Amino acid sequence: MAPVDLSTDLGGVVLPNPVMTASGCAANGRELHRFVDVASLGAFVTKTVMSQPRSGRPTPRMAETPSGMLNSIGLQGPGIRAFCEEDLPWLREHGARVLVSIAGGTAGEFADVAAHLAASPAYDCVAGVEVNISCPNVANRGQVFACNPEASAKVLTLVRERLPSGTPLFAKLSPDVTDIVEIAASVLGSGATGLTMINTLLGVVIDTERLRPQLAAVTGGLSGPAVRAVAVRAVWQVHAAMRAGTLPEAPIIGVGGVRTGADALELVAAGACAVQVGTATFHDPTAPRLALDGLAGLVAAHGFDRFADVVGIAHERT
Amino acid sequence: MAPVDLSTDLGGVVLPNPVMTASGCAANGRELHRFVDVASLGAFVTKTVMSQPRSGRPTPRMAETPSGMLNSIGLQGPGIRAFCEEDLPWLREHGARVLVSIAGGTAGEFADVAAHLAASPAYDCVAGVEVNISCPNVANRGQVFACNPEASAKVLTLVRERLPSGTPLFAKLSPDVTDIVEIAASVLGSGATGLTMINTLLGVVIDTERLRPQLAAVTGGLSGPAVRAVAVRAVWQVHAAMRAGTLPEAPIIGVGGVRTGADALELVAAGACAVQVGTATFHDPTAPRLALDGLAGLVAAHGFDRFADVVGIAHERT
Amino acid sequence: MSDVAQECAELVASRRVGAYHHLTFVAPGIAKLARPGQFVAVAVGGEEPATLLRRCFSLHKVSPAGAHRGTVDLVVSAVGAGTRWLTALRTHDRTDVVGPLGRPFPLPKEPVATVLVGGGYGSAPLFWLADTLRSRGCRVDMVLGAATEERLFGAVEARRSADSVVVTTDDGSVGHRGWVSDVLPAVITHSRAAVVYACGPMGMLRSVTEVAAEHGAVAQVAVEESMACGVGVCMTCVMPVRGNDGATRMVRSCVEGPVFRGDRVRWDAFADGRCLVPEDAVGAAAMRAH
Amino acid sequence: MSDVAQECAELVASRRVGAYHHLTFVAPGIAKLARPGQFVAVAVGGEEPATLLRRCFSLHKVSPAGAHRGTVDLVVSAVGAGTRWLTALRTHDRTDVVGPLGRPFPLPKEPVATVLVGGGYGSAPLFWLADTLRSRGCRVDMVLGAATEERLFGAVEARRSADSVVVTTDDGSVGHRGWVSDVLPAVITHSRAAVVYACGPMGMLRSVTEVAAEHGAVAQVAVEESMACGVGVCMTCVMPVRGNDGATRMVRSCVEGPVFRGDRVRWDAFADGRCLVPEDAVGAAAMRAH
Ligand SMILES: Cc1cc2nc3c(=O)[nH]c(=O)nc-3n(C[C@H](O)[C@H](O)[C@H](O)COP(=O)(O)OP(=O)(O)OC[C@H]3O[C@@H](n4cnc5c(N)ncnc54)[C@H](O)[C@@H]3O)c2cc1C
Ligand SMILES: Cc1cc2nc3c(=O)[nH]c(=O)nc-3n(C[C@H](O)[C@H](O)[C@H](O)COP(=O)(O)OP(=O)(O)OC[C@H]3O[C@@H](n4cnc5c(N)ncnc54)[C@H](O)[C@@H]3O)c2cc1C
Ligand SMILES: Cc1cc2nc3c(=O)[nH]c(=O)nc-3n(C[C@H](O)[C@H](O)[C@H](O)COP(=O)(O)O)c2cc1C
Ligand SMILES: Cc1cc2nc3c(=O)[nH]c(=O)nc-3n(C[C@H](O)[C@H](O)[C@H](O)COP(=O)(O)O)c2cc1C
Ligand code: FES
Ligand code: FES
Repeated sequence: MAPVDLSTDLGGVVLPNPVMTASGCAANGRELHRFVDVASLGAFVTKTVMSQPRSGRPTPRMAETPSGMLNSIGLQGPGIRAFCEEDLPWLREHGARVLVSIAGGTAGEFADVAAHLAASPAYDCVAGVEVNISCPNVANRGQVFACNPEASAKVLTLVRERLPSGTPLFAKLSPDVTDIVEIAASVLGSGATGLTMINTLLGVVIDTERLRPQLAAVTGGLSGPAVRAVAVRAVWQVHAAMRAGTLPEAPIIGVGGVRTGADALELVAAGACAVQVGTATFHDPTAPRLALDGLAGLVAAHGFDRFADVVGIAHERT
Repeated sequence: MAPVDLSTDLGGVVLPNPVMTASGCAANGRELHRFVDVASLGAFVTKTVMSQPRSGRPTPRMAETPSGMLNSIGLQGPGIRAFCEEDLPWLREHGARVLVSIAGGTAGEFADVAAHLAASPAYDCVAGVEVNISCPNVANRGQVFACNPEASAKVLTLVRERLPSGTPLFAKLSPDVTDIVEIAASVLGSGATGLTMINTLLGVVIDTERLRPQLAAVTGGLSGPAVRAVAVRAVWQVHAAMRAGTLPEAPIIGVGGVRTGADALELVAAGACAVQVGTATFHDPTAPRLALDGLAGLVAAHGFDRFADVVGIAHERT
Repeated sequence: MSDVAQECAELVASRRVGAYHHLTFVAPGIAKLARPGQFVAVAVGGEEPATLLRRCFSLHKVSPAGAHRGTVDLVVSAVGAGTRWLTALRTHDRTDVVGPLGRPFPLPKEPVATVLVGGGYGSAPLFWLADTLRSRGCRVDMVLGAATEERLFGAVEARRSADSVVVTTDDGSVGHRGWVSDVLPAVITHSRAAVVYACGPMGMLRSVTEVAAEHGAVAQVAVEESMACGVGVCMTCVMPVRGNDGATRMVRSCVEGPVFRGDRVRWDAFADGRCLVPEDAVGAAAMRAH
Repeated sequence: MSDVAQECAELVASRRVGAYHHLTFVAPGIAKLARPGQFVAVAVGGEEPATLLRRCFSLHKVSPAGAHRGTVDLVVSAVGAGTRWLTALRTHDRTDVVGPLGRPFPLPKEPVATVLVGGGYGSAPLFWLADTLRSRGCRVDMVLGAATEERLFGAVEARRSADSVVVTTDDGSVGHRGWVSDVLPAVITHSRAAVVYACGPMGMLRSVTEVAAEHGAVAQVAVEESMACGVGVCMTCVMPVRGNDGATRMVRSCVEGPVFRGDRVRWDAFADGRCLVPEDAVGAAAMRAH
């Protein structure tokens, strides 16, 4: 039996396999590389970077929840300059294809970060840019860019202008919206090559001993296997709209609750052409590798020889 | 030490304790009564009833998920006539205080069901009516009444007209909205006495052996401890808005992922004056009783002698 | 509240039998109340379970409390997370068990001849049923089928409990190669059975029902629908069954079953791992509205 | 990839010691690499865990593989779901362990006098440290404190490993009634210690740092921040620490710690179970913008 062709097309850029880290769940590579060769992944997704260095939020920043966790890191990071000087070159040297996650407090800041990134000498390792318009830990309130189609469109338009035209641009969406297809339509109409779904769900955990919120920041983002059914649903709805012709066809990167190969296959069968592994990496630092091996095994066991043939297949079998 | 005063005020009607079943998770009482005396609960919440008998959806109707489950029952039930003739009298005879959950495919059907209920000879056991505007299994698409402030308001207005003015009226909200406070404002301005939060989250699970959705109905509602942080967040946001004066003060019934007394206390500390136990009942049919005992024990252990003093307390300790 | 028990049951024996695990739990309250065909709902996953829903298993046999502690026996096929957890338990571990649940096999009032048909672990509840039937003077013939010898349960036990035993396997590794429905006509004809009891996969139950009807026998089948609660509160385990009034309703197999008269089940609604709501079922019209 | 190992480790011994459980796992890869002050991250909850995050524990001691299999020892206080699961494991059960993690206690280049201070199970890593220090010719005095005698760990072991041992308990159930910081000044003065090593609750580490500074000693403290991954990828375990350049950064205690120089830690930011970001910390300004 010939090995399965795992390659996947991210809207122009072809990756050798469809499994990635998830932004914020693998830092910027060095630490994970002790457990998983960053070059063996389809792509390495970096921690969302903003223009300036950020300290992140006070602690506690996390609470474990049943089959998941809540976090309020607050996009701690070195800022785009240091990122381009230290992190990106390191990833490049180690052979990673990099999906760089960027954010800003305003649409203009998003664009500045993109411009800085595009000017980086290490830019040739960038397989794409993921625009994080959905981080619940940036603003104090629950409302993020991705809750509003116009605000989302503006960010994408400005970022697109600052990047080389060949760079795939993914908008990372929040599930905390009434109609995710509406947001998808808006960003795909404003320069996004594709979509990453989903970011975390807004949540609160109460410390029942102190009778106060467990996170110092009060609210945080819920992730992990607990939310997988929501991620699969988001991918399902958007892919269904593409099949129905009400949304333009575009690559979807699925993320949310993936731990095993079977979990990854759920997102793929629902319509994702690539899958990110986030919280599961905290459970097992080799989780991205395990999910990749598991996914490859299942695709083969189902008798397919091209991964691409499985993408969205469940829509044909309802 | 005097025993804790567990009573809670549901907007006029006082219940002896704050723990209830959740709609659809305890049928209409007979089956649960083998394990938990229905009269021992603060209130018994009935399966959502509509005007006509309903067969519910095809099977499989459920999928287990990590620390939760997905269901697509589709509001199977006997219709309001049979409900008033058989179920409500049984609950009344067994001493239950009943929160009757109703729904309709149109705002008019909601009103008809309410009118029929109000005319029932057993109506004196009704502690309140819960208006299920948020069941993801009624419509084929994800959009339910509770996704739209105007549609929600219309339902509440019509139902209010058909019920005796003393009957507390709770609108059950969906977490699948961009701004739950907006929906809360709309229903509270249209005759709702209070809010029940949350109904299930829309989800999809893929059967990775058959590579198709596991539920015959494709989408279903996600519930269980997996979603508790979302429920606590919804209660938190709405109660915070009440404290801030941007929403009228009103009782909140918390529901979502409660299994233990500590889980219940999370919702209470976030602002709920009563708590429903749903999916956990499938794990253990005595779950509502265990949650009640656990909650009472914790309230006492924290040194309070009135349950009411713990409601929303976490907002004072951030 | 007296017809069901909930017990934190200690596992006192666990052994492999072919492809299955045979587990014995101490549960005197359940053992005392149970009758053949009933089942238990077992909590899996321990103290903080990610697997929240109960797993249901037919009672293989019960030993009511006497000199010894009352125990219940289950035969478990490890197929998913919950059954893997259960079969990995060690002696003295405990888990919560609720039962007995559901309706037992109805017993004939007269000492008629019966045939008991089991598929895979579906034979587990039949030996206890056979003993009960024979103690009432009924003739009992058994037909046991499975995919392979490994997945055949209780062929030896059957010889003790039944007047005759026929075995089939899909691969012919033991007994006749083929399905139970291939051999069933001859067995019914030979014994002149009035009732055929069956437990096993849906496809098998359907054929057993058809064969029984062709031979003028009543089929009593124990079904296995996916169940979330096992106690009648969730409505996940429904299937279309005709009532005495001829109307089809989506009934809960955990409380109105798991044993149904085969000719009452709307087999036409089952296909490809799903079960549709027949158009003529009570309440189906309202579903079409919204 | 050579400085850390991941092993599916078999539990070979589990015994109660006062309020704690002393666990021994077979993990030769970790045992070979580890040094005192490092820790391991242990998976809890089994195959389908509802408790997804790793639990971190100091290495109490390691026995590198020789004639015998290499083992690591942990001292675990069962406080929540994960530690309850871990302490309920039975011999021959296995779980996944990653380590050694974090930076070890820095060892003095000269054979100076040292004081080792442990609070509760915080003393667990100190005996191994003591042996290492003494093998380098350092004098080692120990101060062990706990709330109660039950929660005091290793007082007997301490007598073997240290030149002197002072014990305190909050309730006076054994040793001096009071805190380690009450007796620490006298111990430092007496031994003329140049380094004070400490492991225990944050409040204790802060006082140890202050006392050490007052006596001209350097404090090396092993902190315990809430950790989700233990390997540096999640950013949950941060705390404000001053760098060589004097600037305060929110650094990850799992990779830059768990051992820090006490005088580098911004104790002023800790209060009431939370840790704020100091206004002057690197990147704090950007947080105020949004
Ligand atoms: C009345 C009855 C009697 C049964 N008797 C036996 C028996 O004697 N021996 C035996 O090995 N098995 C029996 N089963 C099947 C057994 O319940 C399932 O194999 C088991 O629930 C699968 O659980 P899992 O965690 O291994 O699989 P998973 O796939 O992880 O289960 C996921 C969910 O689906 C449900 N589920 C999955 N398969 C089935 C199924 N076939 N039937 C019901 N629910 C299912 C589970 O309860 C759980 O809620 C019986 C089922 C029923 C309804
Ligand atoms: C470097 C380090 C060394 C440690 N050494 C020991 C030791 O030798 N012996 C011992 O008994 N304990 C030690 N701890 C504390 C131990 O990690 C926690 O007690 C344990 O994680 C609690 O898990 P739980 O499931 O019982 O509690 P839960 O409250 O259920 O834990 C929930 C989550 O919070 C995290 N968490 C909770 N408390 C702590 C804590 N105090 N520190 C870090 N994470 C926490 C858990 O890892 C988990 O992710 C150490 C912690 C760290 C960071
Ligand atoms: C600790 C933590 C930090 C995260 N940081 C980021 C981030 O910086 N940018 C981002 O786009 N998403 C971030 N996420 C969200 C994840 O990338 C992912 O979308 C989400 O966690 C769902 O996937 P999972 O269930 O596999 O974790 C973070 C998640 C966690 C748990
Ligand atoms: C099987 C099932 C059926 C349900 N049916 C209803 C229903 O009829 N009406 C309703 O308002 N909510 C229904 N719900 C939602 C629950 O009442 C509850 O809002 C939700 O499950 C979250 O709570 P939980 O996590 O405690 O289950 C149902 C939930 C489940 C799991
Ligand atoms: S399994 Fe819940 S009603 Fe039958
Ligand atoms: S615990 Fe994850 S970075 Fe330290």
